[in-house]
Amino acid sequence: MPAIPELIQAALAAIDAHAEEVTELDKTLGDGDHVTNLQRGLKALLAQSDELAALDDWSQALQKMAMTLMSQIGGASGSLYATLFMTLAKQLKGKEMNLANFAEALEAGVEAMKQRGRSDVGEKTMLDTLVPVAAYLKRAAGEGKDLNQVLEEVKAVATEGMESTRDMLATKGRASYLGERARGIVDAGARTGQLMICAVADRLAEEMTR
Amino acid sequence: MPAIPELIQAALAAIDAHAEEVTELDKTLGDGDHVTNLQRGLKALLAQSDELAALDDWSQALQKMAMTLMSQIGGASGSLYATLFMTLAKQLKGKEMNLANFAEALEAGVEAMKQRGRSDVGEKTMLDTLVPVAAYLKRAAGEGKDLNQVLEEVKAVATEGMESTRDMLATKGRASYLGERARGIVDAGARTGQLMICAVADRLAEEMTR
Amino acid sequence: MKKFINHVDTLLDESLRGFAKAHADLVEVSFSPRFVRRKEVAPGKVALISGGGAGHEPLHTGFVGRGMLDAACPGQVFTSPTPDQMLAAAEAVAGDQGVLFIVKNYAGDVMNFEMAAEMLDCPSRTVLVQDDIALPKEHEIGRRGVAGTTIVEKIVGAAAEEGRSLDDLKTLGDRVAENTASIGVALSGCHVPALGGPTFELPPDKIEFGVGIHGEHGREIAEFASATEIVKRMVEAINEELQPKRGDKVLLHVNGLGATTLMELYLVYELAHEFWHQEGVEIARSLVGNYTTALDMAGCSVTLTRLDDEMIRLWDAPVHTAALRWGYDHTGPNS
Amino acid sequence: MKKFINHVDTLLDESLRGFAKAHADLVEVSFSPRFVRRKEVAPGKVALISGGGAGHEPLHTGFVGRGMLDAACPGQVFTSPTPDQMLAAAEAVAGDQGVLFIVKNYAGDVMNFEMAAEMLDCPSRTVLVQDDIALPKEHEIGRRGVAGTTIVEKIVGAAAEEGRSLDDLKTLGDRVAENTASIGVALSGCHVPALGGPTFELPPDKIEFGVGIHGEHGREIAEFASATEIVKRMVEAINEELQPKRGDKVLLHVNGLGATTLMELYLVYELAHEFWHQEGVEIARSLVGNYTTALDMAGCSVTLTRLDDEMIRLWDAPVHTAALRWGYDHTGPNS
Ligand SMILES: Nc1ncnc2c1ncn2[C@@H]1O[C@H](COP(=O)(O)OP(=O)(O)O)[C@@H](O)[C@H]1O
Ligand SMILES: Nc1ncnc2c1ncn2[C@@H]1O[C@H](COP(=O)(O)OP(=O)(O)O)[C@@H](O)[C@H]1O
Ligand SMILES: [Mg+2]
Ligand SMILES: [Mg+2]
Ligand SMILES: [Mg+2]
Ligand SMILES: [Mg+2]
Repeated sequence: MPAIPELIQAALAAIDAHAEEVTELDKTLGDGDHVTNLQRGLKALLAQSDELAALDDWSQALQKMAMTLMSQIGGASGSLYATLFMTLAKQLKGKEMNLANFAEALEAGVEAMKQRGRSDVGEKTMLDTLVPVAAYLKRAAGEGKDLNQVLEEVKAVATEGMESTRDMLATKGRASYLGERARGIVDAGARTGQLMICAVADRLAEEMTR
Repeated sequence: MPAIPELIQAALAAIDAHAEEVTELDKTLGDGDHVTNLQRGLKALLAQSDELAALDDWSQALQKMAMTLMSQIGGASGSLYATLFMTLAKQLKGKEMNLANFAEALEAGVEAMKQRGRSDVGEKTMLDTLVPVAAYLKRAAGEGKDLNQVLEEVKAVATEGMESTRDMLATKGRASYLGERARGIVDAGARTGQLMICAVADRLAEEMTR
Repeated sequence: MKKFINHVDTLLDESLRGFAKAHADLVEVSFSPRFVRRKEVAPGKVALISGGGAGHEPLHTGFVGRGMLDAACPGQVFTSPTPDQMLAAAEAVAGDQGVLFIVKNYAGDVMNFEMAAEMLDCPSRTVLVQDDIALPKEHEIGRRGVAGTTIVEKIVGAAAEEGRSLDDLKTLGDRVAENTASIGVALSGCHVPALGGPTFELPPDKIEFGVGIHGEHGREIAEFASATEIVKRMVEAINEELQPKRGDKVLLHVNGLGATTLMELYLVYELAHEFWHQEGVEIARSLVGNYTTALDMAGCSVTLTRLDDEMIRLWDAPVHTAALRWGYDHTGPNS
Repeated sequence: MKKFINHVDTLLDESLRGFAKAHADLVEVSFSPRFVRRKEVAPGKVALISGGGAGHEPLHTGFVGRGMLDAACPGQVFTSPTPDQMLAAAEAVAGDQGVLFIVKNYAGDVMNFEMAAEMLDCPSRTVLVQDDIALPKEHEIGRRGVAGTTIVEKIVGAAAEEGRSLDDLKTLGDRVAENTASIGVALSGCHVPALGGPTFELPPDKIEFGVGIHGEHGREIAEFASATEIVKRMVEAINEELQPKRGDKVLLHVNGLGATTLMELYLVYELAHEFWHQEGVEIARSLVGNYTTALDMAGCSVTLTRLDDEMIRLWDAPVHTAALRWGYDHTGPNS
């Protein structure tokens, strides 16, 4: 398995590569800071690469990452991702990192995000990417799917979730201020969620073929 | 002789017709308000047409005009024109209005302006129009020139004076802040002085041919 | 986009450093995590802590000081602050009486303050400001908090200074917030440092009616019109919302969004004043100026607060902060 | 050009009407001719009267009140006021002690105030403010008066409040003025209502260095650069002019020209502060904000005043005006 810093690097590279596109989305539907927020968070994680790489306990690493994200991102996405990572850390405590455990933890994580955001799928947010992904992983783990296949399929699930936000009205976050004006545009948080999931999946798949 | 309001009307029409051009000059060399300042003053005079027309004493009329200009124009040009008209009024008090008396009054008037502005010809101001005009009228009156000829020639003198400011460095007024950057552009006050003189001369000449 | 700036990443800290020095008599600034605290906190009082994305200055940092906030937590430009900032601020200024958070209603602010409140080991309550009537009252996530925040912070700040209890202050804050309504209009977008440009551009003949304070689009794009017509729309919207009655006392706050001149703000004030005066409503107090800005946006907002006698007394109570001052004796400018 | 405005010709009066209502506790406004006077004039003091074109708000109208100006005469936007305004203002607020005029050095202002002084039937003196070092000291008509005016008006205002004589105040005013130097930088032109647009336009990579406050061009067009580089040029120019020595006490005033955010102004303050701190000069007092604006120009100026103990004492003395406040007790916001 690749070290955590490599996964972060992959996520950041994906955000960087689509920075303009996503900023345009958040400028149209929100306040335009989403990319900078995530970049600041991911860069802060990278700055802790050594410490993170040194921890071989996933739970500890995730908890550390949660704290960093919490204090570095800010905005709606900061509290949501911090909540996600905190929950992942808690759920994986003392557990082995495998698909089943991760899927279970992720399910709990997105539930915590829903609580934090008082929101659910269908409201044109990052949850529209994350919730189906969590559900898919749970299913895949249950079916004992091949990890390579999972890494391929999860990208399609994330992309479909992200795409689903395009025609939604927004009811949470800044986009909700726009009413009908929000239709036709993908949610920035849904897009970055998808971008990071795809990047991490690719990186993991790449590692597995080595 | 045409009534005072008609002369004011003629002067205002000339300013209005060249408003954009002059504003551009004062925007480049100053702060862009010269046309508005003069328009405000001339309109205030027009608003007093009835009272001014009722006064057949030139001195009283000029004094009334001076007060109006003083309180309505503001800026450098306001105090200078108010000073000019106040002096004209004082000089013409009890005197008949004719070329000789007017020329003498005007000479005193531009002297008062020099004092007020601590300035003289050659400094790229309205004085470069007014001083040569005053000198020419004095000469013309001394030579007993035909009034029609004077009204024609005075325009050329005013225009030449105005034109002379083009290549000057400015040492007074806002244009002086610009140093070499002021060269190549005519002074706004010199231009409006010339415009008003020409308009009034034309109006007077027109009247004489009736 | 030209700004006095070295780098987007250092802008906030460099600016805070200047703020700390310019107001060293009033505040102390912590940088990691970031918060501005008043220099001397009166003992035994509830700590009043607010915060939000930077870019709205003087809100909130300019309101830290005697009679108003105990601390403010600035986030990056237009980005909510993070929970660790609120925790550190609370640690610095809060005592047994607990903390009252004053939060503008934005998802990010609400969630980050909520996380802080959950982690805090002293009692806390939160007053949510949602005065922006651009959104309907039933809006799913509630309305946004805008310029009315200043009014809430001033009045609650004065009450906290009197030693009132946390629950008392929460009740008072809610009362002020509920009686406050605002509406904003943008004549131009604002230039966000991190974006290197404006969040939206407006054609010469259009305005954003019901604009927010983060460079978000407004409720609708409307025709540019005379000040009288624009202000009429604004005050009528507020009037319909608050429905002040003949004889009611109100506070009228005209707030500049950044690039609008005081001349214009006072003109807007005059028009709004005239409207309510005609309605028989008494403009008992007023505030005109740039208090809740959206960087360099051209535009303004009008805020009305229905006042009761207690609120008037607290509004009049002494305040001495960087941006709002009256009533304190012997308080040199920065001595 | 979009502004909150009904008509250029009514802008000033509508705005003044709003100002009068918003600050009815402090000032009274006369409209024909136009002047703003403080509500209660302390008896037996020299009357301090200033004025100038509008468009620089809060200067001068925002500085009318206890401890500062007795009256201010606003002209049309960027146009000097007329002598009848100064005469009427003097009649309203001046007593036996006479009038001290504080005048920014512009041909129009100088001449109009001079005419007023000539017509006045009480003693008067004039302090000419010419702090703008963009022009060489030997400039034919002297340098322009810019943001340093606030410092002069505050310090002389406090002295007038103490009942000092006309000659005393003139001497003091000259001393403050001579020890004050300013330099301004524009990042954009300003939009003059009567012109319907900007007086100059700047390419994205250029700034006006040494700009005035009327939308005039600056001393030179310079390259846009980092805040550190721009501020360095500004403070070095001032430093060379005033040559404060190690241990000298100074007042540092960073003034916004209109559309520049407080965030940036505090950042500029930080950089300027750091410069003089390195030089061993003591920044004893400071003022950061929009005090002498050029309508909605983006830009700022830096002003330094070399202080002596008397000047510090007078700077710290109570002041209560619309725009500058400290040190007075029991002065509600607009009660
Ligand atoms: N209540 C919420 N629940 C879930 N996701 C949300 C919520 N509010 C906002 N988001 C997500 O956060 C994204 C915006 O994040 P960001 O721009 O970083 O923060 P902010 O909205 O505070 O500026 C949105 O695109 C959306 O996906
Ligand atoms: N000291 C002076 N002496 C003579 N004329 C002057 C002086 N200063 C300015 N002027 C004239 O006044 C004109 C500007 O007038 P105006 O724009 O109305 O006033 P302001 O310069 O105050 O904005 C200049 O173009 C110049 O002709
Ligand atoms: Mg955002
Ligand atoms: Mg001019
Ligand atoms: Mg944000
Ligand atoms: Mg002018």
